[in-house]
Amino acid sequence: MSESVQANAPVLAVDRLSIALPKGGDRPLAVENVSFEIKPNEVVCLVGESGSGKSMIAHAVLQLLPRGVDVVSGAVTVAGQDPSKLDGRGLRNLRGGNAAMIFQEPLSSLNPLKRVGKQIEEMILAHQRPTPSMAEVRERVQTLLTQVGLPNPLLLEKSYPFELSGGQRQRVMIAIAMANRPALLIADEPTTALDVTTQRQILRLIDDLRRERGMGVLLITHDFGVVADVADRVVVLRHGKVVEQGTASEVLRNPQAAYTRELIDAVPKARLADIHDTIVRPEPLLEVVGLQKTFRVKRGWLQPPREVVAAEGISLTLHEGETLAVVGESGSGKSTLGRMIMRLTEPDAGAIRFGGADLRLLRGEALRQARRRLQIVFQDPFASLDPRQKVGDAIARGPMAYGTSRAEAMAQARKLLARVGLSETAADRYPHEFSGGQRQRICIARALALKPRVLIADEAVSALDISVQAQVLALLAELRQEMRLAMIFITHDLRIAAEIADRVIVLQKGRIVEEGTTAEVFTAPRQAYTRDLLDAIPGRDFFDQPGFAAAAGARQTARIDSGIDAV
Amino acid sequence: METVRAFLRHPSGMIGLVLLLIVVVVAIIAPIMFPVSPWEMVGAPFTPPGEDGLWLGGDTLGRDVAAGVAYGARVSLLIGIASALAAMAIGVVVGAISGYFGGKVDLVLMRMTELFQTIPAFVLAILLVATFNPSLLTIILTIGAVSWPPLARLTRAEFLRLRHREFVEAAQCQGERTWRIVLGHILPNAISPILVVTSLTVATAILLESALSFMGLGDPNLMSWGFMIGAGRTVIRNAWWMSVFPGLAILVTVLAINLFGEGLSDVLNPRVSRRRS
Amino acid sequence: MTPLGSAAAIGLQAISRIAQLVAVILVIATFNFVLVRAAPGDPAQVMAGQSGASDPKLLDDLRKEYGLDKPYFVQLVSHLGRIVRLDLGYSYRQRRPVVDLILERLPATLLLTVTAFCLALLIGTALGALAGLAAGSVLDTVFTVLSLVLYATPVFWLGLMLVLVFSVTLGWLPPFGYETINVQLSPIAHALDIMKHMIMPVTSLAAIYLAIYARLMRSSIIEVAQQDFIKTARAKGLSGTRIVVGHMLRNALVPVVTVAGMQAGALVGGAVVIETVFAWPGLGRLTFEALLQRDYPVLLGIFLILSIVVIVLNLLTDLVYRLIDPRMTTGAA
Amino acid sequence: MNRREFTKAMLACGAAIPFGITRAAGQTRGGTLNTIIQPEPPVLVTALNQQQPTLTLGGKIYEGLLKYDADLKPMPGMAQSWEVSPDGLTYTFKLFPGITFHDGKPMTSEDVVFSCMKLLVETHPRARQNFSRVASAEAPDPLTVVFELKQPFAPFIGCFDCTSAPIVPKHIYDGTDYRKNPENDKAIGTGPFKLKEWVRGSHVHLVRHDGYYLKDEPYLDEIVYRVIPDAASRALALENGTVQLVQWSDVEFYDVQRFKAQKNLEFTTKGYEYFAPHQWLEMNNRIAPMNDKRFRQAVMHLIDREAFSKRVYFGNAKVATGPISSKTRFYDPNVKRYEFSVDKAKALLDDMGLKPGANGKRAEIKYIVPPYSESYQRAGEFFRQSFARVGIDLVLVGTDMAGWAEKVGNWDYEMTQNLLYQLGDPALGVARTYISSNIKKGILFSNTQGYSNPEVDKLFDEAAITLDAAKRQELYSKVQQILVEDVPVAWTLEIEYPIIYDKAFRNIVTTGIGSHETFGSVYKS
Repeated sequence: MSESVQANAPVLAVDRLSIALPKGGDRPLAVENVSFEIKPNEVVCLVGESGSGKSMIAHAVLQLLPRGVDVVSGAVTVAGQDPSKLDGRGLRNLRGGNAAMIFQEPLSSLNPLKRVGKQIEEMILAHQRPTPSMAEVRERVQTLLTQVGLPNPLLLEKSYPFELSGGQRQRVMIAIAMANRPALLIADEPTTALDVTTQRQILRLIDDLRRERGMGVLLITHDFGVVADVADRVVVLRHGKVVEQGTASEVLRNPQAAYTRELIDAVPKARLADIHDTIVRPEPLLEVVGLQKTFRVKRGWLQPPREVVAAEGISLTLHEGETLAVVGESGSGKSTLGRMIMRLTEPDAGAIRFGGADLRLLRGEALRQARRRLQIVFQDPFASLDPRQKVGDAIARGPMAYGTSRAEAMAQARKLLARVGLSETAADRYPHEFSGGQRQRICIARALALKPRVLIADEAVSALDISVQAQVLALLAELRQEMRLAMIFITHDLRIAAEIADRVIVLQKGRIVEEGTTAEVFTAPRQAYTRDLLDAIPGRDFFDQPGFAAAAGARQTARIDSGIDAV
Repeated sequence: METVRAFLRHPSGMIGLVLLLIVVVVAIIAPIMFPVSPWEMVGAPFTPPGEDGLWLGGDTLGRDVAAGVAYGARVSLLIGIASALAAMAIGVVVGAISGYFGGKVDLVLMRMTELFQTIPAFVLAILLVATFNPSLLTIILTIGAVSWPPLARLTRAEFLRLRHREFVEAAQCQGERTWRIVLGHILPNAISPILVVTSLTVATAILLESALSFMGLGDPNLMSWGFMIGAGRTVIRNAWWMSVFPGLAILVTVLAINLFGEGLSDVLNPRVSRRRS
Repeated sequence: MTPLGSAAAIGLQAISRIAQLVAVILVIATFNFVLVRAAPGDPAQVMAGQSGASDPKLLDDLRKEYGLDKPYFVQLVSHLGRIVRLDLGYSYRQRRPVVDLILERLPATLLLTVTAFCLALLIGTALGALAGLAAGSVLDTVFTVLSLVLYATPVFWLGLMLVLVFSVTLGWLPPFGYETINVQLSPIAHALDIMKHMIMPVTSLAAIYLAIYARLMRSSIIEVAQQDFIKTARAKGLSGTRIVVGHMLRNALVPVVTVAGMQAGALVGGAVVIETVFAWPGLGRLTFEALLQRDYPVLLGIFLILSIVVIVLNLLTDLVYRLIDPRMTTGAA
Repeated sequence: MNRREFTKAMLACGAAIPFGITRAAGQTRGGTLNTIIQPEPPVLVTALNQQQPTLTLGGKIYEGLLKYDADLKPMPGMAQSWEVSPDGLTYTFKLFPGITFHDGKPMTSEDVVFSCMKLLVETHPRARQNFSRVASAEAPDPLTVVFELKQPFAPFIGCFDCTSAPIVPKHIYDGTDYRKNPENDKAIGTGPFKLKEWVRGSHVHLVRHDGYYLKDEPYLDEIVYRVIPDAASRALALENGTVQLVQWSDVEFYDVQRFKAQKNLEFTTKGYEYFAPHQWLEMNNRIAPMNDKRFRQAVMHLIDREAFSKRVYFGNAKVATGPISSKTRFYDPNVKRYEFSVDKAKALLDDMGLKPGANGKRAEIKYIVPPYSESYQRAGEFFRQSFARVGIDLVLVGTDMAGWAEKVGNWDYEMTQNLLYQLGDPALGVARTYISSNIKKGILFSNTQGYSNPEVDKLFDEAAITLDAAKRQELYSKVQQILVEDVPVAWTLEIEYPIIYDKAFRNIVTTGIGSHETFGSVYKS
């Protein structure tokens, strides 16, 4: 147990570690010659974009690599032991004993059919020798649940994972990890699936536990914000290689590697300075009045349906060339709002005035015509394109549906593809041949094909890696400028909102809690809830320091070029 | 092309394909292999296999079992495929409607589907065939009528899955018309699992047909495998070959189709192949 | 949610499901009635045909006796009325109340089907689990091939082959029947005697479902093995057996149970053929005999009963399913 | 032979020692006979249902006044003697004393009168035909029954066996709804055996009726009838001794040879003389081409009936020459013979103008396959091949018993196969198929093919009321010649059902109704 480890010996030492991918992978080595150390009571962040091999390392530490992926050279030492040299029993003692691990998806990481209490007990029983009495075990479970800040532990240990919120589940995972006072905690993207506020709490919790137990923490993340908040030291990975490592402040303040710099820059920042002037016309382009929507989830016979309020009296206006950000946590009804405006979801009440008509009253052909100038870009670029349809067709289909000749539509499609930074030849290829970022560009091109006046971007960049995200954001900014597009930008990421929006609407449980210009909302939030959200922005304290925002404008062009190169 | 190449690399799938081809070929060249009708009494009753030219033996009336097996392939395949298609026709229409429109329509149609699934399929089949008297048509329709529910459910599930996929909604927002969306986007993306299940339905249809004619509810003018086993059952102690060989024929055919179908589903979409089985 | 709460929920659902059940039964009753009445063949005529010669008087008596002269609608109403009173009518062919006929055959069928069902489920899942855990091994391949073959074997043919081998050739097992008639046996000996008669019918009936469940369990196990929470379990340092027993099996069982429920109908169907092959004195054979006699009341009764049996089996598996998977008891997931 | 002699003859019969029964000493009491009942009968009361299985089983429970030997001469049943008045109008029966029903109540002439004149005419179509000829029936004393006929009917003496006129207890049935009488389940008769238990779908268990009126009889303690629907299983049961007796179609014809060879088994085709099952290919005379005599004659030519007997019935049948079975009295072999000849058939068809079409087909005819047993299916297949030789497509139509009964009964068919019992006398079993007066829509086993010939009608009617045997022979010979020329139906075979039993059992077949008999005298050596 952790007592056995001498004061300052590293709890984890990774030495020239290389991990091979199975034949036919996109590269021979997932991880190449990586070395770093974690001292007790130290948080080390492994940062990198998807495919950088960061979680491979984490899995390698506990010998949890998937079949076919193997360590080819180098060594790992956990609390003085080399896991690869341990026999089954030894390895089992190490796992969950000296080194515990938590994962990205708390729901799928917990056994759905076991009460959480049992799942914690199991962890204790598997390791404590001599085996403690059930009474002791139960008491221990209670303390753990309290320590991870879960309310009403007695009831909670009896409940099943699906009955808990995402945050609670992750807390349970942590409780399990903490059960045997590990010397090392490995957290693989522990907050990526969570809302900002929850994310903040979970990070705090991990940090507190670290402090009071002096354990070492290996935190895998893609978010420099997180790094800025919790990391003592940082290891930046790209394509399985360490591009840079050092203390958090060094790396963040003057990154040595260009890649590191790019990543840091890519973190969206409020450009409160230069809000471009909007010519506010008397009559708005789009006007939403008192939208109402309640979802009723049927729960079998005789049981009252569960009601979820997705929109309650939501009103908003949008003027030409203006960008309105709709922010809120999951379940706040922000996406529903976008879908209702598109008439993909039927509102219970309210009006959607656009192009001189109330969309809500339109049906069939009339709706089809009215909706033409109103387009949407969805979150998941993989689900947004018909896998069986050529990219060109996908874009041309819209205009053709409104009578444009095929030839003309295709020509237009090629132009658009070029415009969004893809080659015209892309038109003749199928979606699966493109990366996520490229697909999202295609989706944008498709939306623009109908020359919309309002574009709704529903979490349009959330699924993308941070650098790609930045490129797409920049693209949208430009298009808005040159097409005088009005945009409704739906996002959970306030930093993005801050970067792109003129005005911001904050949603909570289907209600507008705060509305105002980006500047107002970000600098002088009126509502407590808004304040919490802002505080929760990872790395805010760091990134919003003067001197960072300034450079923002200059960076953009550069980024777009690199964006196009990347394609 | 891609999928074809993938399939060629699928071992069990290929075994299935080869076996299936053999059966098909036999079915096609049956009249060349055996010019005389399988009903013709060419030898002495109960001729054991190999004797006077009947290498699979003769039956109670001295008819050539080998010829029967060969011609039986035609009947089994015909009925199997036809009724599977019938089932698909019903299933896809029902499933598509209730999957795309949902709501009350969905409720009603699915209740109906459940009803059809509740009544033991084979017992229902017996009832239907006996009710409308066994003939090629009634048998095909009957088997179709008891086999469609799974297809309806699958189609419905696929439609529900695709109905709110972003690319479908995108198409909607782009002003494409409903029928175009259904035929152009949803169906093409739903069709492969449907085809897979249909191909597997062929197998179950063949089994169902054989069971029916075994129970004496086959078309008396068709030399089908089930009928042969049924005729051989009572004389199993005098002439084991009468029931053994047609049975093997069924086994091989069904096995072939299953292997083929699963190979297909593995290649086309692993998702469904996991759901089924 | 507290255990009490979930129990209540289960209770509530049970009630609602029973309500559905009644509705379904009435629909099926109507459905069966219409279908069977659509059949060609005048029951009175059959009766007469049976008794070796016939004349109009006899036919009329029969039609009156069984209300066949009244319009279908009237017959249907009285039919449904009787169903509600759990009176399934009177068989003029067998000259006995249908309920009696069915009830005296039902046990044999249940004995056959339930035994086959349980065996198939137990052995099937067990083999499937083994195969799944040893995926890719020789054992696995053998199981897979075996299940594929069984899956493609016609039930009745399998039965015949068993008879051919174990009765005709080896003479080990009785080729037909339910028990050795007219021998005085001690209760134990009698039970053994029945078991001996059951071996072949049960085997042939269970085989295909055994195959199905085995394959399902196999793929299910393989799927569960890839789940995150199994990774968690390993990260917890649990031993292999503990992971399998404590985390994999239960999760893997969920899909198997659902399918098992859906298979109930097919199983009952299979019983019809098997009972004919093995002269098993159950409902299956009664169905076929009644059908050839166009014994309407019996047919209607049997189809109703079989449907009820199936629905009940579905209901049971459904409840089992809910017990296994807490997510089902609250409309979650 | 003049009246007096005739009467003597009749009386002689009454006195005659029952034929065939070995009365030699040494019959041992006790023992169980296991046999087969297939299909399972709906009831055991032969008065209510006359299917073969019901008769086989009920024969042990219900008795008639008479029995008939292999030549169908009457012998004592419950009547120890009988007398027919010279004018053939008065029939007087003397019953054995001390006959009791299974419920202990005595059986008297009252029960006989009730059974024949009240119950049977309600429930037993054949009996209704016979007893409708009775003007009055009296029971002057408990042991005497007297029937007065409206007009002479020679075959009347042949109407009293346990299948044609089973005696049921008046005290149970009088004034009740016979068919629904709850006592039907108990099956109370006077026979040597009574019902112990009936496990439906499994077996029927009969045990000795201790109060039986004949000394020492029955010898057996019990008889167990097992329900075995599967033919192969039945054969196996006989082979391995699980059952010691099979009758009718219990074992399929292809198995018979095998059992003939088996040493411990006795094989006979005796015991069916009363029924003489007569089988034919029935053609609906109303529709073309079957309405043309030449077509029907062609059919007689194109079926190779020898081969038919060999392949389908494995030799357990004899080629039929005409409407009357060679086993029935008044059979006349001197009729036109139709040998197997495809050419003759073709010639006849060409002659009637039914020439092959472009595809070589002359006609397409629907043939309804009777669903009773597998051999009917085989037969259909055999016929189809036969017709194919002359370019006629026989399309087999499968159906269930209901469908078959309805279609044939309502004349809604083209061709099918049929089999009728001859019931010991042409007047009882043959005439019904050919006389115009019996063309009754909706009724099975009547003149369903719709053949009508006034001369035939006249001859049959006259023969029925004629008492003198020689005279009757003349009339029937004439009828046979006419019918064989007209071919109303294409007679195929006289089926010879086997009775196979364990040699240990004796007296299994003692009369012309064979396995339907009471079995009182059966014993195990």
